[in-house]
Amino acid sequence: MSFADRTDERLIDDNSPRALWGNLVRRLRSGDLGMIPVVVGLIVIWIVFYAMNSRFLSSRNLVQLSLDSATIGMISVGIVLVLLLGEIDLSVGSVSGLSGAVLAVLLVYLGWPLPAAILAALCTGLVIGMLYGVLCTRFGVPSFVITLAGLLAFLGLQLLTLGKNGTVNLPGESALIAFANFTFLPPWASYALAVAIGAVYFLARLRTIRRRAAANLSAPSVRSAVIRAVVLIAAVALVAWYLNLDRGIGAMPLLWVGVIIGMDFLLRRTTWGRHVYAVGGNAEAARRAGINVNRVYISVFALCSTFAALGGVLAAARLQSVSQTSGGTDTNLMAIAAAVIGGTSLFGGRGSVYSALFGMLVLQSITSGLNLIGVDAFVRYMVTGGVLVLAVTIDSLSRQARKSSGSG
Amino acid sequence: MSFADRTDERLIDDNSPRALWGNLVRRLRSGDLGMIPVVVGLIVIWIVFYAMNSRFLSSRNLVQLSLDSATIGMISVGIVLVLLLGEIDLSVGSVSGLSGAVLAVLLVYLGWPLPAAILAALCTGLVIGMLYGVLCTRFGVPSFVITLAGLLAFLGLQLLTLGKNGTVNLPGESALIAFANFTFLPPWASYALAVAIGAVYFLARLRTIRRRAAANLSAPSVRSAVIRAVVLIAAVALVAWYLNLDRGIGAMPLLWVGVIIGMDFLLRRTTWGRHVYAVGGNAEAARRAGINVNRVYISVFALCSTFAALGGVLAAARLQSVSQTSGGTDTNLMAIAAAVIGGTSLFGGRGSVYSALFGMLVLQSITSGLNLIGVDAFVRYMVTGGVLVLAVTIDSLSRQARKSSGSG
Amino acid sequence: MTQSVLSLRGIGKRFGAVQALTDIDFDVRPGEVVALVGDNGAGKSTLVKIISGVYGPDAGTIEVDGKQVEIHGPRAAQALGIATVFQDLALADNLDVVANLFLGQETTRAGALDEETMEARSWELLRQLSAKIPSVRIPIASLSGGQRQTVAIARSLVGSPKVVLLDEPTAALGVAQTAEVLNLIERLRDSGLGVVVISHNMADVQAVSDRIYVLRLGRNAAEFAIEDVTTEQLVAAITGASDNVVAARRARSTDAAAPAASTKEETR
Amino acid sequence: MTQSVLSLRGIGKRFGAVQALTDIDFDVRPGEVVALVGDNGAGKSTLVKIISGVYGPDAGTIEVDGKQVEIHGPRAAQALGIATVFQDLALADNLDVVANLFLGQETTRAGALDEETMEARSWELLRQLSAKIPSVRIPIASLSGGQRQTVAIARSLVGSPKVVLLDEPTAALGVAQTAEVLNLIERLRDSGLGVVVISHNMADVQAVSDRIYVLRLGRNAAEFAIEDVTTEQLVAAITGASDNVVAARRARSTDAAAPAASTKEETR
Amino acid sequence: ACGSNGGGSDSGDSGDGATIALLLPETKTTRYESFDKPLFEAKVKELCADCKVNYLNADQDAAKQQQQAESALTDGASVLVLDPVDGKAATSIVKSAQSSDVPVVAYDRFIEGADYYISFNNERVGEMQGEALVEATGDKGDILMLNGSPTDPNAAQFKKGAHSVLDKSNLNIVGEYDNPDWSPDNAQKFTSSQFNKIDPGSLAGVYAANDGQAGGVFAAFRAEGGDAVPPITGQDAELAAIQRIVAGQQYMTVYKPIKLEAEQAAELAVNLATGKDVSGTSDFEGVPSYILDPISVTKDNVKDTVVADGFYQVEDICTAEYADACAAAGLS
Ligand SMILES: Nc1ncnc2c1ncn2[C@@H]1O[C@H](COP(=O)(O)OP(=O)(O)OP(=O)(O)O)[C@@H](O)[C@H]1O
Ligand SMILES: Nc1ncnc2c1ncn2[C@@H]1O[C@H](COP(=O)(O)OP(=O)(O)OP(=O)(O)O)[C@@H](O)[C@H]1O
Ligand SMILES: [Mg+2]
Ligand SMILES: [Mg+2]
Repeated sequence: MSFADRTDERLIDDNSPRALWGNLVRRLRSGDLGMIPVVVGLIVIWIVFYAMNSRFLSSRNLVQLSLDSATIGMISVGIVLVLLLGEIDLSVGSVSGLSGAVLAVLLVYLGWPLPAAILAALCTGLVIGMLYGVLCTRFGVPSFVITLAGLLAFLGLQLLTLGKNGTVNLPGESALIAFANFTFLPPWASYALAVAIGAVYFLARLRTIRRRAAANLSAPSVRSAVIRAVVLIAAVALVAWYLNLDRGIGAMPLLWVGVIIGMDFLLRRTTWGRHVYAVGGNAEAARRAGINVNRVYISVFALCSTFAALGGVLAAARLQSVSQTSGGTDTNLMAIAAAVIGGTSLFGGRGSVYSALFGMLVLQSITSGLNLIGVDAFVRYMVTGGVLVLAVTIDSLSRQARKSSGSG
Repeated sequence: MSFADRTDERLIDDNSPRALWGNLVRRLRSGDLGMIPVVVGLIVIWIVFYAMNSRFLSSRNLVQLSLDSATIGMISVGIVLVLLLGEIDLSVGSVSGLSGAVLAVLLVYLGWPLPAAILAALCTGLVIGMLYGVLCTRFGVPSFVITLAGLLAFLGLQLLTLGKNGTVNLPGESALIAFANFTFLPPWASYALAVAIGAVYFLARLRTIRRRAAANLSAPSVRSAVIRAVVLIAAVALVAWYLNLDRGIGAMPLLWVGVIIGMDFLLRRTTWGRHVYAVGGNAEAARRAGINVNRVYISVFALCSTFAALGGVLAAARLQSVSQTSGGTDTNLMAIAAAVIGGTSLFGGRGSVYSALFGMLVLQSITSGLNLIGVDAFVRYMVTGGVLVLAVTIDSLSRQARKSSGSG
Repeated sequence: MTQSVLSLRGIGKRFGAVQALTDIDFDVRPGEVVALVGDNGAGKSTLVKIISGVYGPDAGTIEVDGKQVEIHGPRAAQALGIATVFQDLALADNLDVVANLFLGQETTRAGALDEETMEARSWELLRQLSAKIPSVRIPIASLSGGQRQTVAIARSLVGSPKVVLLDEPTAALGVAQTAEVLNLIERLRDSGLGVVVISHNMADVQAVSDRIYVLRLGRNAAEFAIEDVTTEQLVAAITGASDNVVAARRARSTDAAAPAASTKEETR
Repeated sequence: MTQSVLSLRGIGKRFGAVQALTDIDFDVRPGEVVALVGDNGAGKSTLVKIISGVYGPDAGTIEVDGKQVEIHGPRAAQALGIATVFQDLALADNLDVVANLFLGQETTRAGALDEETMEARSWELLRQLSAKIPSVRIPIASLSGGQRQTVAIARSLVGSPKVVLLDEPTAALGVAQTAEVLNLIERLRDSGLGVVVISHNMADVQAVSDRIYVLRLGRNAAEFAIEDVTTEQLVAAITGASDNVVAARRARSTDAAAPAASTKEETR
Repeated sequence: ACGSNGGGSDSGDSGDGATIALLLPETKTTRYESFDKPLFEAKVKELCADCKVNYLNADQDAAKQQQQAESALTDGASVLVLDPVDGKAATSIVKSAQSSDVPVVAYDRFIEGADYYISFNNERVGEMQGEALVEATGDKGDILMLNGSPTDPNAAQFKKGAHSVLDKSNLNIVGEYDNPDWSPDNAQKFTSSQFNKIDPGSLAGVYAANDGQAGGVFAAFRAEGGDAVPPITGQDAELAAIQRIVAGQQYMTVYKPIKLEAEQAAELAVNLATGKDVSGTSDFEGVPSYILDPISVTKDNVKDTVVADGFYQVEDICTAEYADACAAAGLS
């Protein structure tokens, strides 16, 4: 017990392999599980739909699921950021629709080259987000209201941009459409990716272990790092193998997951991310600690709208067209719901970008499963509602266990 | 200075008439103004639309405005309650649609008498709300998610209830339709109402003054109570007079405003209301104070859904029919937005039911003004968004002033 | 010896990887002031929260008036006659002083809140504690730390409890208010209530308590009757060593400033 | 006499209907510990918040190192070398101890947070203050009151300020931790910083400070050099009367328990 | 790489009949769930007992419809009968299906590149509404115009058709409104607000793009107290609208004999699924098509159209409320 962080005699030392299991059981009972309950909810949904239609878990459907999740999932990443601040953005749907419209009009009517059009679409989002941030911080207008106004205003702008003709079809041979619909990792690349992910994980962990040991802090064993890396590689490779039975890992879902991993790194491992959590947890404390709260706000809103714009571009690419309905209907609700279902709090300071991933998969799985079964609209609505409550109840019950055991 | 509450020498005594004015100026500058900024925003909107089309402020249009505001405004009253707890209800639209459908089916297809059908419709809301409350408190599912699930499930139920024929026309001579469309206070009754309101206000205030004096607490002067009562009577009578130029004060808006005044009384002057604010402000403190938090939750959700159901009944009466679209589109967003625009916080514990009144009037004035002017769809969206931001910025700027002066 | 009004046996509580309390025994008799002392993080507040139903214990039994009970929540604790002033105060920031004082025990008249009676009574309670609060109609959020603490203490006087638990009641109080709270504790004892006081101020503890429990790292470390303990012994029991930093400071300062010593006693 | 590192003149602040501060003058010189005492709600914390940029003053001027400044926010105050431990601590409950300690002053390595260095340094800082915190990787929300306060105090040691303002730093601390903080204050003074301490504990105040300001109801009530003030005088200045409740208690208890008196001094 | 692996082609596991996917656009109008779907399913069952119909509804969301189409292909559908949310955008669905060798029948709304097309012509619907209004008003006076949702691509086609008639007529459009989400509520509010400018009695007629809005318009008129309403148009032949027509509260609605359309589509789909020959098509913009004519329903021909087709029973229409009007209109 010579480590600086292991001196307190009340600390229960849980490094022995036997204790690890006991620890897991205790964590299960106390509900201190992070993403596990959502994942369990997801697995339950999958099993149920599989029982009703075995094609649900076919490679083809899972590939489809990954493609379907990526567009709104990308928007949801931005929503997680905003929720972490304890704010909300109701306008992501309109912003994604507007950016899609900008893309389509520049590309098709004005003949801009693709990269320039994409850049312009993303910039639309960026500018809108910065506007929100400024309004929110300078005038103190609640984000609910500004973004509600944005929802309307940018829907208007979308209609204006599209003009009288409405729907614009993107050129079929565009690289963007190929990216969103036809680009998949070749099998060898997918396995290489699995190994690369495992290796990066292992090296990062090894470095942490070394540095902790050097700082005289307790550190997990190298063996555990090896085991975890191997399990990680195996898991990714398994997923890759199964998806490769059909078309494989799509470029668009890959981009989505990559963005999530990247944002998770930014949030957990950089000063900016730390400040986002601090402002979300206690804005006044953050201000008193000398954090530039306004800058954090503006950066988060800008990122959120940019992700919304990116989602709009991807949605346009996937649908191969942009119309007045783009970004409409349930886009907002789905994007926000995914984040919340994944476990991000609406009150700020608690959550992770992975909630966008799992929350979106839950929502999309329900949709996809019901599509396969093919039921009347009213049944579909009712079942979606029911399954949603069930999936989240698993999560909530475990959280409640945590609370009553005093650790939350 | 012999009053128990006036012993601290730092207290600035502001009972002199001259100080009253200084006090108002100070309050204006510090932003400690309650509902005034929203009302100012509303007045600005009215002036602008009046400038663009003088018919906007005609008696006729104001009567119209009052009728149009009452249905969703009623739903918004429930939303304020839920927001006061720091929770949300996304399903009020569906619940209102469902209760409308129940009403219509019972009335038209099953031939129930009107009161029974209305009661059944309201009970639908009540039961749903209690279900939410129980799910929220027993399983700890976040209200955002349960009510999102409810939004879908009850939409499904609405479609199921309406069955294959869809739209149901309510019997044209039904008392309900008459209530919502043709029933207006006769002029003498409206002036009597003004006097009655003033008298009740004066008596209540007089009683407070007497009781405070008896308890050796400082009390406002009886003169000030007289002045306020007279001003109140004059204001209500003026409104009544102007509306009487057209059809007058409608029964439905009157019910709405009555409900708001009643709920305001319940919230500010009863134990239950006190507990709602306490739970919304600090649920843990409320629990430790021995408040039955679960009961507060269930009662609030039950009330909210019941108001949603009542709103649905009124909407059905006003539209004289119920269809699959009833309670759809923007009902949820409008109801929530009205509460937030009126100044109720999304984070619980701060706000008043009057925000439903003023917030709804702001929203409905924008819609009505744009209807009168008659603009393209895209302009309509953009202007609505813009006006919304403007109206709320007035409010926010004053709130900010309050904050920087340290009193918020 | 009278029967204990509150009696704990073998209480244990674990938070995640931290065993906060282990096998705690604790008794309070009517008309007795029991002090609970210990270092920061020793588990004092956790014990109070278990008694007042905020947390459930992982192990052990609780008896009230000799009957074993399960305390399922703060409401249950209140029903058993246990009133508590929490260290983190637990006030609703958005409500005003009157509303907080009477929260959960509002006075009503014909169904409506009787604000005048409550306000008049608030002034009385606050004056009893020498509180310097300019207005009882401002939200708690705008009070100073000591003012908030006074409100929390006044809260416990609103009902009619059998046992009063005070978790560091005087931490933020001024000298006059502290003296009033000590007077109050003595009054509560004299009216036959059991009182539990947690404090880091040895002078206060020794001034009002009859018995002292010492917790160290979540375990019963010692129990003293007030007559046969010195400050040194207490400090040694709390820190777990007699050559501690407090003793070192005292040695240094008595060297330097011996003359002023006797005037400082019991003023915090 | 050296130049003041911090100097306030005529500071006033009003909240709604309450005039919290009126015409306050205040000076701190380098290498000096200035105590600020006063009853609850006297305005001590408000003054500290004005100095640290949390509130803007309604009247008066602030000079730092002899230059008049406007402090527009906490960032500005920090840039001027003013570090503050607030009475309400101002910690982010959702972050762990390390994150809170280094908030706004994170150590990075190649753009990423250097968690290992921060964690090792955290243990060092906390050990210096005798903190009994089992793990620095749990959220602040799950710490005890005293543990939280220790973290807030340790925060002020990260960085290199000219003036340190401590608003009731020892209120929730155990005896050992209090002694460590008093030692810390002395070390800060010895390294030439200006230190402002607010406390309700007269023993602590008299043990470490060089000069004492007394506030009463938002006004400068008195200023003492430590050499020529007794506890009685201080208490009288704070409460505004020499026949106060504190004196009454003392009279009673010295009658009853005279023998134990000298052992209790300076242990809180 | 897309069509190369056989996710869709492992559909024909032994014995089972073919799967036909029916993709409809929305649930807010009754026709899809109440008529199209059951009529289609019944006809398929009749023609091919083992065939399975996979029914999907996109809730007015083009992206959702794309997902549903993909799901249907995953589920091994051998024909897609697709009523697109957005006909223009649906070309990508068509391409995707065709690359899996699944034929697409464009149902009710035209899709470029589809294999077959069965429909009533949307612009024609607008024209018929316009023509009826011109006729009912005697081609003079002021009218209001309430179009469908600005975010619904089909609404633009109705609007275009209606304008093509109304703009040439002598009618004067004094207020025009693109109603978000086709909401009857908004229709009522808009109409009421117009009464500030125009006396309700002086309006010659109202163009309402569908029956839902017609209901809102009627509610606005009735709220004015007068029972006299000018001619109001509609579309979809909702039961509520037929009742209003019978009672003289709405002038006309456009009835699309859905039975014909649905059964024709079912027959075509079964033929395609079972590999039988298809005949009797005409050409519409290069797509083999069955073009059906919508019918304008007014009080005079309720009996000969919706009732005669069995679309509604007389009992459905003639509830207690409408009994008298029914008798007057000769429905019994
Ligand atoms: N909710 C919680 N989750 C996790 N750990 C907790 C929780 N509450 C308390 N602890 C831990 O339990 C231990 C005891 O805390 P407790 O608050 O009882 O201390 P205390 O004796 O009251 O200290 P203080 O004198 O500082 O108030 C501490 O180490 C603390 O970190
Ligand atoms: N934000 C605020 N809004 C309104 N009044 C306030 C606010 N902050 C402080 N006050 C008032 O100003 C006065 C001084 O408060 P302050 O917190 O400075 O007292 P203090 O001397 O620190 O007291 P304590 O010893 O209890 O901490 C109090 O009466 C308090 O009610
Ligand atoms: Mg404690
Ligand atoms: Mg203070």
